[in-house]
Amino acid sequence: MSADLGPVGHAVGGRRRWNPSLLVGGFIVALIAVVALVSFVWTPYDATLVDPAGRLASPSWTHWLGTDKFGRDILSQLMVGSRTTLFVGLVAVGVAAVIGVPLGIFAAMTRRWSSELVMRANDLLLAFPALLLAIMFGAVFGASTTTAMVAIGIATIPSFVRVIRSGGMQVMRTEYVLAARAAGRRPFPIAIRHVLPNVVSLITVQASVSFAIAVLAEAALSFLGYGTPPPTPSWGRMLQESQEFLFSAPRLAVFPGLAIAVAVLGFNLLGDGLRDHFDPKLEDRR
Amino acid sequence: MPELYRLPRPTDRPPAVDPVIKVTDVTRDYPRPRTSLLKRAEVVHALRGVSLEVQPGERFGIVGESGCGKSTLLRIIAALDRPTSGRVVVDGTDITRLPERRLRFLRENLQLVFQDPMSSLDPRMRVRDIIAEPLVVQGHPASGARVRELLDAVGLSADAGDRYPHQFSGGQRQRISIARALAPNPKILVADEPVSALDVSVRAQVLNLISDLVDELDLTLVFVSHDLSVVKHVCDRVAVMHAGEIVETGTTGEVYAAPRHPYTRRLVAAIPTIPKALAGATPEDLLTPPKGAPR
Amino acid sequence: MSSQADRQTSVPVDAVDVVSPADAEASEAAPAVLTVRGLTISVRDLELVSDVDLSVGPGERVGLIGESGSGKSLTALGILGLLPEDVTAAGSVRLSGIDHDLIGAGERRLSRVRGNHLAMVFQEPMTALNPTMRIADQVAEAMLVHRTQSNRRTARAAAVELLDRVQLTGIARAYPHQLSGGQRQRVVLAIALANDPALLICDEPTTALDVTVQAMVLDLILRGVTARDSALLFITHDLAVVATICQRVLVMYGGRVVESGPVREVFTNPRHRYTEGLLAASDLEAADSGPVGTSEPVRRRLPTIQGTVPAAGHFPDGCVFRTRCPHATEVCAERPPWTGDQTRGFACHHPAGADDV
Amino acid sequence: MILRLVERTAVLLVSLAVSSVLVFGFLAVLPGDPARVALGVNASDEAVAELRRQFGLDRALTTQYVDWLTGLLHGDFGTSYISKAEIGPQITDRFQVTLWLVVTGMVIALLVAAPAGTVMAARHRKLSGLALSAFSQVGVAVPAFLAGILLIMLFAVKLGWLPANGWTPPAEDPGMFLRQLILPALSLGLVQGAVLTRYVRSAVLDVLREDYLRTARAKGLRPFPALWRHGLRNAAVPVVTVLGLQLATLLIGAVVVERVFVIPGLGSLLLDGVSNRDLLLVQDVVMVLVVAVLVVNFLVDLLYVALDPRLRVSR
Repeated sequence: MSADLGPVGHAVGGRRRWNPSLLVGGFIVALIAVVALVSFVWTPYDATLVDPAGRLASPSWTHWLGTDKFGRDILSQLMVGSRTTLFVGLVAVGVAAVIGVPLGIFAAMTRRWSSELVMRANDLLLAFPALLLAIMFGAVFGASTTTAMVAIGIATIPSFVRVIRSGGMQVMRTEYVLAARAAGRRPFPIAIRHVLPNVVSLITVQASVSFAIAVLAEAALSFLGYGTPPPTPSWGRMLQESQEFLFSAPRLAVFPGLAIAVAVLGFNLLGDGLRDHFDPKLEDRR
Repeated sequence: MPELYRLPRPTDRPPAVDPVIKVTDVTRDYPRPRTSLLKRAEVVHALRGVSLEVQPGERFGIVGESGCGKSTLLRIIAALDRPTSGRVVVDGTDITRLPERRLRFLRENLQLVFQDPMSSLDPRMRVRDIIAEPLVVQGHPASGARVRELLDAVGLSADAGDRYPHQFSGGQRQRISIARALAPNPKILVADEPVSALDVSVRAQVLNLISDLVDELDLTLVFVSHDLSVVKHVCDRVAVMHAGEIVETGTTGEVYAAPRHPYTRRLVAAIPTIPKALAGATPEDLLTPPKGAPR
Repeated sequence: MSSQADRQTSVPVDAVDVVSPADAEASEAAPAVLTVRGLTISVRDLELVSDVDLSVGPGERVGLIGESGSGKSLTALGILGLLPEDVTAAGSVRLSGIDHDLIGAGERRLSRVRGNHLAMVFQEPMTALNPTMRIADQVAEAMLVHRTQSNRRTARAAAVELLDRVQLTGIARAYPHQLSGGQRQRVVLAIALANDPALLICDEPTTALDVTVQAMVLDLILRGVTARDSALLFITHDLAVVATICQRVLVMYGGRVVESGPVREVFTNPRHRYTEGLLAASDLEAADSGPVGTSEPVRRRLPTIQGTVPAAGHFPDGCVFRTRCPHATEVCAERPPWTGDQTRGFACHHPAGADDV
Repeated sequence: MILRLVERTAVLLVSLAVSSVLVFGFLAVLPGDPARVALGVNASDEAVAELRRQFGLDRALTTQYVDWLTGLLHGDFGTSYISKAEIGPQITDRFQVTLWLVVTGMVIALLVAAPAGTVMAARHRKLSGLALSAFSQVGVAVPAFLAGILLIMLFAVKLGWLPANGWTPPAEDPGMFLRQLILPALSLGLVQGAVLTRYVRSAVLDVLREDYLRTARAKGLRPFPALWRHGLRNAAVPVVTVLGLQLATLLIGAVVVERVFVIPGLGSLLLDGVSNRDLLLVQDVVMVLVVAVLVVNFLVDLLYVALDPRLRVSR
């Protein structure tokens, strides 16, 4: 009992502290989402429209961010590219959460060998990073947005399992779970009614952080040519295409690079902010 | 077998009624993780042949220090853990080998109150859902009226049901715990250190509440604590546990005033009290059990 | 949990006669070892400890009693200058032999005082020791930091000696996780006593321990301070422990000292209504005075203090206890003045036992 | 202690066995016949059959697997179906290149992260800590290949101090080797350093909240000495875990940087193998990478024991 400080935390917990990470992160993520949505109905130009006359144009009033080597409008490509980024992230994190959360809860609630087996398999999966899996998938099925998403998703599972398992184990040690058992609750309802609601905050934080990692992985894959195939715009591939113009038109690299960095920063900040907001230590929650 | 200094004598009371809880020679071993390739995994003997009987309507205390096995015993009585050997009979039914689906009578008749008011209530549930949980699980109608009745019984206002646990103080949370335990109208209330985490000024309120409810509802109380003076206040009879064994049982007054087993003597001597202190007791005196007690 | 060593009964370690604390009189003539004046501790705009005055004479043993939220632990950390971040202290804390105020002193000066003139034992023994360092090294470090031992070898020998004094023999090379809670608390005590501090502060040192282990640790604390002529400030919520080990006591509630005086007087003739209520609520003995040996003791209800301890910042103005006090009247909205002097006094508009006086 | 070693070794061996089955099984479903791919679309069926026989592709999968594995255990990686060249020497060559990159990158990362993370944690309420923290957040958000491109733009294009790409083995021309190593190693190291900094920061923050640090302060140690003597070893435990995982991602993650700087590393070899449909080569490279990761994790596990006496079972 840190009895003397306890009630302080209690009282202060009432008025939420100013949380800049949450605010800035949330703003960036919302901005990207809005841009992606707007791109469905409006972009300055058709993002795939090739204009041989206007190749490698510098930023101007007609093309705010200039054009690439095929004369395509960079701003339009960035806008449409945000769809790819968000879509890949959503599916990858979704796959990881849908598989990882139940596995994590299962591993937290069962004892000995079944839990041990899950964790060992999980450790083994860690030996296959997203990039390696995506390249392997690409080799077998041909590189596409789908292989990239699935590969990133599978590679993200272990982090979910680990986080949810350790959170779930803390919940399983609480006396309210014991009380529920004493009232006759069976394991499955306990998982649904007690464990899951109490690890939701961990899931949100992990999802946000994983999203950032997925955006990075997608960009890297597109850069290598193992992600979204042309002509669909993608930030990673825009960077890759910019490489031959590093001397003559460095902005071709700067804009998509900035987009990637800002997106990753946004999701990371959101994750940090959420962590502070929820206070990750379950036992500290009052 | 431990040498019992005060055996539970069957002649102590008229054997007209069967005990509501009868624990016979229960042991519980936990394997330790292996620490060496050559040696076998060590086994921790949490309970080594514990026997006790609790009569209907009795207030029975179990006293012991950390690691003595009292929590393990309690979980076994509540069928939240299984003994390695021995039998536990609750209300005439041997629960030792029953599968969970046939324990319904136990889940309705025996309820628990825990030590830690922080961890005993699910922070994500409203108080009314917490209190109603045993009812819902057991398929009773969980009416708002019943929840209000229970809140009232433990001295909380009806609007407490809409709030979350973190909005309550430790003592109030312990009241909520008690309301939850009373929800299915149990016959037996098992309290595991229910006041150990509470402030002194609040402890008295909760002890009074438990005492009143046990009287009003005609409950059998099993009260586990490390604090013999609290047990003495609440209970009629007490079993003293040490290292997985019951070393002494008897009425609380007797055990407190004239402990027989050396461990109980040490335990009683070590309890600091204001009267003792004002009479000049030093910490050294707390370490020295009185001499001349019967062997 | 408790190990072999914990269970041994006490062997006299420091051959001194322990004076029964309740009988001993506070020595008032000598200048106080510790003088705290107007100590106020706050987090942002919230006052957690208000205007605390206290002094501890040489070799005197003073208890600080309070429930959760009373500010007793913060007071200790404030004296030591180890408050958590965000938490600030104002007022004055003077230690005899130190030429500056501890409040407002820089880390450099404070660290020369801490562990040397002023030492502390904390509540939670399980986490108070560095898990990756051997026991003897942790004890020896206390002496090396203040150069009371010139080199590692002599410091380690002295550490082994200190550990012997708290009845820990042959565990110098052990790591903390190999010890029980009681043993770890004795190591912490050995560290605190290493430089013969003028004042030892103990913050709930036995709350996490079993009763039989508590008795042993209390005994060792008492022997330790008596042998060194150190003063003791003992913080706890347990009235009986204070009565056993201390000569004088201060009762805190809501961040204020509400009553102080010699143990015997405060405990037999409490004046503040909070002290009175607390004593009544904790006296399990008086409540069941059924004749010994009968199987059905006369069970009396315990007297209680109504309501609960408010959260920090929610204590009332005026008398901090008035929302729970059965004797409170309108006048209690005014802050009650201190009645009495430094050694014996209280802050209550309607003191108990006023009629007798 | 010995028990733990035996246990860990057993886990490692089982993991290696399972992953070899996974890698082999996964790539065995590769559509398209490697032999036909090697000979081209116009090759006669007889020629293809001959080649299949020559490489043993006509045998049962289990036999192929056992052969492959026994080969690996003897250090024989087989012969490429496409180039007909021995795979073993190629992998050794390329692995060295990647190892140079990864190890240098990791050293840079540690040199950045350990002090930066500690300062950030110790001053997390002060402006300097917050500024460093914000800076590291930005660093985390920059992918390594972008860092590479930016570094090229600055040091090669603008300033012309260092070559923009290429690779020279150290034995051939140490000076050139170093000049060409700096930029790719920096782009790996700075980004990983930023990530690692976050972990160091949170590990040190956790330690700062520990009771034993308060005990150390109560002894009279000043804040930084207390952290140095009592905090860092305890903070190292979680950081070492991350270090292991990072090495794993870095081994394969280096491929992007290799692409940017046109460096013939293991990743490029893998990509070439995939685009040439050189099944055996891909299989071998993937296996080497997985083995490397598993071995690193095994070593990390043993390192814990050295750091944390609680894991050493004594008595």
